[in-house]
Amino acid sequence: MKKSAQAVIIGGGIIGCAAAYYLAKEIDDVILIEKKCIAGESSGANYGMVWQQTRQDGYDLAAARRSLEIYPQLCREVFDLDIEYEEKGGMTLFFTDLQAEAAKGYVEYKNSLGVPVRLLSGKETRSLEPALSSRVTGSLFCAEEAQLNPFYTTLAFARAAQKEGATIYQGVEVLSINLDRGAVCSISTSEGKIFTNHVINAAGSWAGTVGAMVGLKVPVFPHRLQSLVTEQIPKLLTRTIQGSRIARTSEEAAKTFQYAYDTTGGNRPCINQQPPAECIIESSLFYAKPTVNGNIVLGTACDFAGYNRETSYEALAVIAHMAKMIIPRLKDVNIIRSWANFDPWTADGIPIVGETGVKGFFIAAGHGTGMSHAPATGEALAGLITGSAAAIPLGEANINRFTGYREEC
Amino acid sequence: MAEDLVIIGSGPAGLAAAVEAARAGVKVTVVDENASPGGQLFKQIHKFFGSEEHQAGIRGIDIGYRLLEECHLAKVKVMLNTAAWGIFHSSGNATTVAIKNKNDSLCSLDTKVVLLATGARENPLAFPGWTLPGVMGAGAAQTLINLHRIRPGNRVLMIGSGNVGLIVSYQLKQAGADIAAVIDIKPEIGGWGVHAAKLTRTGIPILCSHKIIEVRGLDKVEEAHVARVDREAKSIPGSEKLFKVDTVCIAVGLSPMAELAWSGGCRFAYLPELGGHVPVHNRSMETTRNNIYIAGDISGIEEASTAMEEGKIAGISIARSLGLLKNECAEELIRNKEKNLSALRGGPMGKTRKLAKEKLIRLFNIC
Amino acid sequence: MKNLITAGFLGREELMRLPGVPAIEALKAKKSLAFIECGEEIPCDPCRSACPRGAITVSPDVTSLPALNTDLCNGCGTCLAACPGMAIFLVDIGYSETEALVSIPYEYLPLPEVGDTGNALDRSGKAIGKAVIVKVKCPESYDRTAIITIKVLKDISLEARHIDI
Amino acid sequence: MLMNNKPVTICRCEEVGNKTIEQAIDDGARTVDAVKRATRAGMGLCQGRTCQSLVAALISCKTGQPLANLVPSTSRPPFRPVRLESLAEVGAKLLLEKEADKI
Repeated sequence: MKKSAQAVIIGGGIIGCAAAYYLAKEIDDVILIEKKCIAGESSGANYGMVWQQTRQDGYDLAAARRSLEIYPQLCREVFDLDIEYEEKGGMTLFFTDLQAEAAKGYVEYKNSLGVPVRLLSGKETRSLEPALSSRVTGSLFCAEEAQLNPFYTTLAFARAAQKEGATIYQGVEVLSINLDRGAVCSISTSEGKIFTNHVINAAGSWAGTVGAMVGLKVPVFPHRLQSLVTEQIPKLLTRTIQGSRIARTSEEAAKTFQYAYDTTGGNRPCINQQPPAECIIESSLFYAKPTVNGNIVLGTACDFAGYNRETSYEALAVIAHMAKMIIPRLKDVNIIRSWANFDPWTADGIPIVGETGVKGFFIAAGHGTGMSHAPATGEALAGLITGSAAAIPLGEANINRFTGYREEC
Repeated sequence: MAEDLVIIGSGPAGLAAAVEAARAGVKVTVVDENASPGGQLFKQIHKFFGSEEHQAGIRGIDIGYRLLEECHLAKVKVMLNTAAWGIFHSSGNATTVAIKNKNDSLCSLDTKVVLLATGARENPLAFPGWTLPGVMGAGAAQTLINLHRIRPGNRVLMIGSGNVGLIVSYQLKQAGADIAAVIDIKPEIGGWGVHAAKLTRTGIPILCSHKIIEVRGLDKVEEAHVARVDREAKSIPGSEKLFKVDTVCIAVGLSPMAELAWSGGCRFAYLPELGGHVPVHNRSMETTRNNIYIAGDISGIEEASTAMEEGKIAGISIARSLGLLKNECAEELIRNKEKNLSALRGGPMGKTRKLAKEKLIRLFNIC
Repeated sequence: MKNLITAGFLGREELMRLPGVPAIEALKAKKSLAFIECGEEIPCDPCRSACPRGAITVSPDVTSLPALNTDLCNGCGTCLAACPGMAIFLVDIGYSETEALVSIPYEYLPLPEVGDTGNALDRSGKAIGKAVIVKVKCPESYDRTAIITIKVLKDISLEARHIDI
Repeated sequence: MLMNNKPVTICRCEEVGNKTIEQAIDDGARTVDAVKRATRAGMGLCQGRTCQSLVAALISCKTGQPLANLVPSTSRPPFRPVRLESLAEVGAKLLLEKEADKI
């Protein structure tokens, strides 16, 4: 193992690999350390959506839009692997007129931010996706959205980083990050010590553990998402779809899009803000992703269960129930596997990206939307470290927005 | 309403456990995905080895009938055509066993204790042509002839000279097939001499230090190419032999069928003598996960006779854990079964397995 | 047991070392004797309890090789059907001036009939001479293992262990 | 476990050959799970029940890792394919029970 590096990235998910690529383009001796394998956690087990319609105004939306610009270019010029990037547009379904009504205001608001999302009727929705049931009363559709293969994309970034000279160690665990007068000076790993002045915490749902190594509280929590996958079937869906929560009352319908509005209302989230103890069934949000190979990935039931990776009987059954209601033709299809992954969760739904109070310690974590953000985040982080101009402002993604993050842990 | 004990698999281990537990008063449900109970026992048309207490000299199929009779008398509930497709930790100490029946409708059983007696699966062997129709596991061929009464082919090459390879070759011959040869890449026969001798005296060659090179055929097996190997298992040029066969059986060992134990969070140890990754367990056959027990091939590849003894130990231990058997009483019963196991694992041939099993139990105590 | 574990059958020397195989002298003295061709220490002892005269011992362990007491053995053949390994034969070396009888456990269907002829095969499966079926026994107590008796020339009676009809 | 240099199918469900898997190992895959993610070997209907030991043997052969370290990829239900509609019926029932709880 190398003894020193200009920068060490912790975490071989999409954010870490993208950061490694952009950093390695600018500086020599970039090392990426991954405890398991590339895309071994959430980056290998998500829906691969590069969407803007659901992103919050500010850094969140800016990063998604920048990524939508960069991906096609990466595919053309950089990646040596087909990441199955397809700009087919993204679709959020609703199931009641009340939801459609609530969505009108949402569309106006998003259009004002430059997001070309539009409202489709049930009929228009089914003309794009004929497999959807008549329960679908309409949808939000944004043509400028894409889907990709999350595993291949992460791998493509990793390979691109290696081509630019980065070194990747898989199966290596970081044991401690060592400071000298308040600044990062080295890290100790299961394979030896590396001297470096820059460490980037890209450990996703484990960002808190890595943050604690320098005495910081990094409020990223594992949000367990459960999914099912079907056997391979002839083409049924064209694009990845998302279903809004099924609302039965106007009150519920109004809440349906609440998650996508700015939820913090200008208040600074607090470091001690723990994730809500959600019930799986009430927070399930429907996703269906047609993969290039013909399997359909179905999800998702969400809850906070620590790092428990097991899937639950109840969750799998409820996902299947949603799937059957929304895509009736799936009923005779076989389910061959389930899994759970840990989506990194923050209290305001925005990732944490940027410098910290510890000199040389950077964070790029908490992305529940890593695929939508990775290129922009990697690029911005590299800019921050090398001092070049930023393509998007990072300000509001900084950990400083969490009060008390520097308290002793 | 929660069950006391759900046993997954109605082979020799599962049924033996069911009988012991039910006799002690445990409410037992056995689920099995097959249409008939007994697991591999009903394919074992040969007489079993061992001693009188191990039912030696009796054909496996008849031991199967005896076990079923005992289950019936002990009022064990056996659900057939029922596949357990998952075990989930439910609230409290209970475990949910998710099952599906033949019509593919699903339900679940909540239970205090689960016994995994899922047995083993055959190891694959990849060579050019192994995906051609006519290449199959020896166990699959045995199922065809002894359960379904269908001979898979007329002329067979057997790969692997362990007891499975030898016994299935013999049974294929009984079913009227010609056995072109039994080959093994190792320099020595893997199975027992008596099984080998039954074949050789009828003119079936057992070729040690030979390996399969390729199987060819247009749309099914037509010929198998075999070569002699040197000490590094590399084929020796010029030693190739061609067998005109329509069936190639693979008998290169078994592995514990342990997905349910993996998903249940049990700790494993790697012991090649027992077939690879095996759930660690104690002498009561309990895994590192509370209330998940194992018995039979899932706890290490052995014989049906040892599987039954292990099953009995598991059944007794479970009855004790549920408070239905006094400790002293259970201990005495278990010691008796352990004595039987020890006899079955005796001699130079059984020693490897005996040591591996002891290691597994030691590892449990470290976990 | 090199030959047994590499070629799948007992070599002549391996055979003669076994405690269940009678010496030639004993064979000549008795009309008919069991040949227990069991050469590996496996956990198995049904032959012991099958013998009504207590001629077979498996001790001290169930894995010990079976030993034959030639004084007690009267060549009844009960042990042949009881042996799960089908490894016991019966040899009657004094059947006639030139011929001997060999009894073999046999589980192939259809069973041969008295008078059928074929090649006698040795332990390696090689044809070594003519054989005639003189007896076929399959009582219920044998549990579907038939005992067939073949007549062969005396000089191959220690080798002939199968008949190819 | 591989017999000669001819290409051989390893994962029958997804039709993944040894060359593809060897390439993935050369590219850094060190676990059965990593090979699965990189090549789809083990992602088919049988969920690797047949090919995983072959993949483990290939990794061991190429990297010298002991087989003891090469555990199967994560085991997740369903261990037998289940029809979506059957599972959906369970879901509908559970949701109804939930509703009943609220009242």
